[in-house]
Amino acid sequence: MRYHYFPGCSVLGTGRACEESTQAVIRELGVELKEIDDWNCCGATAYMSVDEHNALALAARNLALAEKEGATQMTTPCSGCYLVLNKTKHYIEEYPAVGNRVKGSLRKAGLNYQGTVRVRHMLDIFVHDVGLDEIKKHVKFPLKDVKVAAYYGCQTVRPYKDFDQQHFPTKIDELCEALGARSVHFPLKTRCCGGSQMGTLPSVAQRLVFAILREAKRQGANLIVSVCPLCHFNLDSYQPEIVRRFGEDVSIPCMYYTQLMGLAFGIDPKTLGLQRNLTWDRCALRKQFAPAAVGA
Amino acid sequence: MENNGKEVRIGVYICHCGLNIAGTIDVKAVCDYAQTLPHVALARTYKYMCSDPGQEMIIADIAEHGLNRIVVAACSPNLHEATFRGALQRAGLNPYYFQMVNIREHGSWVHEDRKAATEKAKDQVRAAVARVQYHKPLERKRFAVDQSVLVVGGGIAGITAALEIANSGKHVYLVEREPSIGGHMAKYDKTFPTLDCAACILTPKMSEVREHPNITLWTYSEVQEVAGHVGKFQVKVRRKPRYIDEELCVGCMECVSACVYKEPKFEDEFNEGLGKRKPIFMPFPQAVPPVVTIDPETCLKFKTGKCKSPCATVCDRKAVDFSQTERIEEIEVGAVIIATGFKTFDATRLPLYGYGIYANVYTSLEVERLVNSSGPTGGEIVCRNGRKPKSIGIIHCVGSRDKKTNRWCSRVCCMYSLKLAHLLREHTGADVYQFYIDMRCPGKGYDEFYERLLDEGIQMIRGRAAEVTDWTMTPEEEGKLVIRVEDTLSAYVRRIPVDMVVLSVGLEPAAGADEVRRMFNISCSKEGFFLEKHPKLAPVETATAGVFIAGCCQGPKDIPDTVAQAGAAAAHAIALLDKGFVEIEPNTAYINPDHCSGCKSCIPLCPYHAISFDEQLKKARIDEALCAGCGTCVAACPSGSIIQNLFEDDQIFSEIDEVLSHV
Amino acid sequence: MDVTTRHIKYQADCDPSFPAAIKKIPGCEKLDSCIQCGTCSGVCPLSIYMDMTPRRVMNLVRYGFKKEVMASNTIWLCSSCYACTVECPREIKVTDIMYALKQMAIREKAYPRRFAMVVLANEFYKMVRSRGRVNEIHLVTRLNLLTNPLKMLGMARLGIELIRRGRFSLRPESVRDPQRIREIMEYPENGNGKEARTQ
Amino acid sequence: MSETYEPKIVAFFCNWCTYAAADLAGVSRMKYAPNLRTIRVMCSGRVDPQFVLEAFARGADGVLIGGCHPGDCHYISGNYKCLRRFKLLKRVVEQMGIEPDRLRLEWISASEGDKLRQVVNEFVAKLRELPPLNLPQRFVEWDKEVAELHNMVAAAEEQQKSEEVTSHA
Repeated sequence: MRYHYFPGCSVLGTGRACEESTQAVIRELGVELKEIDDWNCCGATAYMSVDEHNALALAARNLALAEKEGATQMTTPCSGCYLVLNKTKHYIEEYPAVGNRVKGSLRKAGLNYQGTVRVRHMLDIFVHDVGLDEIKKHVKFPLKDVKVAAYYGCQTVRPYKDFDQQHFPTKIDELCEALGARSVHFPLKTRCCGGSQMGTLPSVAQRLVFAILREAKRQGANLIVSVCPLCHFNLDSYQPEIVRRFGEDVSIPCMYYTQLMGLAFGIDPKTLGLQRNLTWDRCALRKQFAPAAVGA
Repeated sequence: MENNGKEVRIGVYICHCGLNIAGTIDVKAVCDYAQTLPHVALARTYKYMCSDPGQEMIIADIAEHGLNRIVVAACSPNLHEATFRGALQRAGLNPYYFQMVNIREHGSWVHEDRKAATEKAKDQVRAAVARVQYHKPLERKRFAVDQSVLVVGGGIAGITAALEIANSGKHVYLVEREPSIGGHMAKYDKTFPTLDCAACILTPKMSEVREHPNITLWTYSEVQEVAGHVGKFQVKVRRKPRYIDEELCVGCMECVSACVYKEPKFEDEFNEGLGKRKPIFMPFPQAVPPVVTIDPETCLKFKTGKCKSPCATVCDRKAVDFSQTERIEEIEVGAVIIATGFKTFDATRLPLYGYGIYANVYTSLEVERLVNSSGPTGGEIVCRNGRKPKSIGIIHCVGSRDKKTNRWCSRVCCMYSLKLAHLLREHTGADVYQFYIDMRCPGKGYDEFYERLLDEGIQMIRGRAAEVTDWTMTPEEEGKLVIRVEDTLSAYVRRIPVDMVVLSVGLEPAAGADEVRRMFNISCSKEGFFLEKHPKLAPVETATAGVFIAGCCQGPKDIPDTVAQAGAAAAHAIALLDKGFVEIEPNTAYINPDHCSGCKSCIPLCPYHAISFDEQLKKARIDEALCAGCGTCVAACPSGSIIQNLFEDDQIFSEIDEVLSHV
Repeated sequence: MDVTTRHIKYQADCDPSFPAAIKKIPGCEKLDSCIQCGTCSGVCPLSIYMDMTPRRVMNLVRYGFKKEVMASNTIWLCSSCYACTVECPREIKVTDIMYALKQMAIREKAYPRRFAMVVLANEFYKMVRSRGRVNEIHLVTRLNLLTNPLKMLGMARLGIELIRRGRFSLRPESVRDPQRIREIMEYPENGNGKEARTQ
Repeated sequence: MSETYEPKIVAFFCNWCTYAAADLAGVSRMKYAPNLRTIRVMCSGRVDPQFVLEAFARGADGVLIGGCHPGDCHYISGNYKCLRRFKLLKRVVEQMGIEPDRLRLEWISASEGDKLRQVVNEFVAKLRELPPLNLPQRFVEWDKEVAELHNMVAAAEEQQKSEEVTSHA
């Protein structure tokens, strides 16, 4: 299995652990990722607010680059990038006028967009292409005591339902169960974490995160597993501030699903970038998977 | 052009229709032009051609001028073709020596340019003059009508229709899929807006069906095959084995008590799975016929063969018969009424409302059983968690008015939701909230009922509920289901905690509707409800003569409308039977055996199975009685050997050539 | 309390060119089929902070109340979670309409000054234009400098944590030849982009 | 192309849906271009490909077929059969050098008077963008060319024959 890989800007900075854990797990599963040469920012949500055409054209540049490299399937770990790239592809196909403009501006930069590359979410690749049975085979340390609140965020399943249900998606839950963990009923699975509003309207975004953390705990989870670097950042990084602000201890460890997979596969926490998570320090799994404990 | 050796003499009549036509079209110019066309013996204009003097003029001209073809340029043939054909007939001319030109609906009313509209009318008249020369004398065919009717479906629609017809002295076969008749209505507690008890008004009708000498009732049966045509349908009905001799069983229920399963164990279909039944059961106490049924899927005798069958032993009438097998009944009927009803929307398709995820989310049909005193809880409103609800939210439009599920309005949900609100409040005293998009209460006494509910303190929140979840924000929400909604009239987003959620599920075509549709050769609209012949003027007829529809199989409707429609369908069937014969338009197709190569390409094309293959002659043959006259086979015949009366190739080619021969 | 403010709307207050312009944008065509059921507001996690619910915005756009829509904070609170788009029973792409409104507001400079969301969008735009990639830290720093420099102090603790954990990349990422990105953005047929660039 | 070019359209409407829609357009007094010459058939399934070819051959600039929406056919499935033929026919006319835009199939139900109006007006506008098809005139020209060729061949043969005669003599 070989895919062209679009990392996205986040994984170069705050979301570094997302990339590290993804790469580690992918290697373990024998999947090959080929990074798209000279990729550019997908535009995220901010760009679309300024100029739709340019946002689409910029995102499409990545699709065209991938096609130039002969890609038929490209994948990205970031839900935001996945949505923007996918939406771009849909728009070019659904609105010929948009498509012509986008193709025109790409031609100007010497690129030719054909529409042959498929955009896939990394999670989709894990659960559908690799498959849960294969994943189970790699599990060395079943995560018996882990009760997971699977957090999908918005853009993983919205607006496109390419690989999971939209209201109560189940793929992360199934994946966690394959790792030996238990997934709890979690009604806020796909509720927005505030996204980039954390930077612009922190008071509002923190309230959204507060609700998510609180409900995860209330439903009996001891770990939130998320997909997207931005969701992870919002859920993981602001907990002390949120606890202070709302006067309720809603702190709960958060990690990427790829980190959880890595732990179950017996990959060293450091390789998975777990030390980069702010909530890792107080996570019960930390002791269990300390190098000494695992090595023994 | 010859006409039985006589010269063709065409009379052309251009109608002014007051100013409706003459206001835009230069009628005189068209008339003068018609006069110049070949074989036109006479052309006239008249103020109102369809009036008696107009028709009399044609009749007089036929006699006086020896006309043998008539062209009338006036309104749509859908309006007055029959009128003028009648005039020809009265004048002693074959009525099919006639062609009508539509210069009003397709001319003066849709064009503003007088010159262009006049030129168009000339083209049309020229084409008709050319076409009518190819017309042939035709006759309408007559068939005798069998004096019995098949009613498919034993809900309130089928019951009503069956009784109406039976009371008129005709024989009725009533076929019902379930073990008992009664349909959805038998499950309801009360009916809106009068709140009379559904069972009290329905069960007498059901008994009447059972006792009626003119009704043959076949429950637990399905129509398997239909052949024939209006007046003479041959129908095969499959009667599933219920392992009980219906003639012998008196419904004493001794066998049910004797069953090796001491407690009911299996999901009870009639109670929407809220109750349990045994493998041997009667769906509900007032079931008609009042006999039990054995379900082989759950009965030990069938599953393991090891049961001692106390049910059989205990029955002193020896009605239990494990050896029963499926039987096929073959009948002939003159007309068919389809009343196959509906099914409710599957609420699991909208996971945002939590049906199947949260125990205390119910569908409206489940709640009907819950409030019913003969229901699984004896009419006590207890949630699945064993608690009596103190607050209840009723969500409207679940699977209705939603492009992602069902686009249409299901029409009855607003009213039944109000009814359930009333009943639930009456039974529990709970706070009841209605979440609606638009309150649709058009009907006799309906809006008054809405007002009554307002007075009862039911809270009406205008907004489509966005989600039902168990996540909480406040202590009051703990342990409850929370409905998040925008109260659009107050413009606030609200969170309303309730103990019980009722989903007012919409109506959909019944399971198997498509099969029924194909079997009876009727059409359906794109949502799958059966299509009436005309939405206004022929609401119970279908495109297939002799097949009528009634009730929710045609579209969502409430009980009064269903009963009215069933009555109308019965009247149509009775009229058809009383007339004793059917006449059909002669636009059927036939095969010219001299040209037919026997390629069989026409045979699969016919949706009516009217074409068969004569193995001896190696030619196709069309059964005129089955042919509906669409002409699809004609267009497909590679050797051009199929001819459609009234739409012959020569006739259409002459039209094409003439509308284009304008210079 | 000033009771002389008139709350009636005269037909002259409506701007019919406003809905017409919005409906031309791909994804916004179905606006007219809105039945005002409020599903969008009900599912929106941010509607509770908006001065007008999304449903109301849809109606105000439809009937041309441009001033009112442009003055509301609704469009800037939308975080593009697409819940409204997915749930709308009329398949209206509400999120895309929000985007169209944002673009229009930015183009016409009809938004609250120093409104963080707009600044973020514009700074994002500039950064992509010059480098082709985004460095979050640079972006957030510029955002805070331009809107609320004092907030930087409150962020310091988180910043230090991120540096400690190696998540604070100061290296300005870039594509190999940013000129290529600009070429795409300066495609001649692209009208609205130019205006935005001159901000 | 002259400014007054009025495309000629032959329309085949099924009796139950599209013909009724045209009646409705009339009753509703909707105005549309007068270029249409409608021929009523019971079902769009009756539209023989030959009808369409004949219409073009006789000088139609466009042919419009109107039937019931899929699933709504009065005769259950005639419109599907029409659709199948239509797809084939599109390719055939294209092969013959007729722009495929000149042939159009529309599902117009009895309640869609306004759709009929729109379709007709759009179709007329579309055909105005194209030059007149005028196949009869082209046939005449082709015939002329063929006749000339024929004459040339005949003359050549004649000459050859006379040469042979003279040589024998």
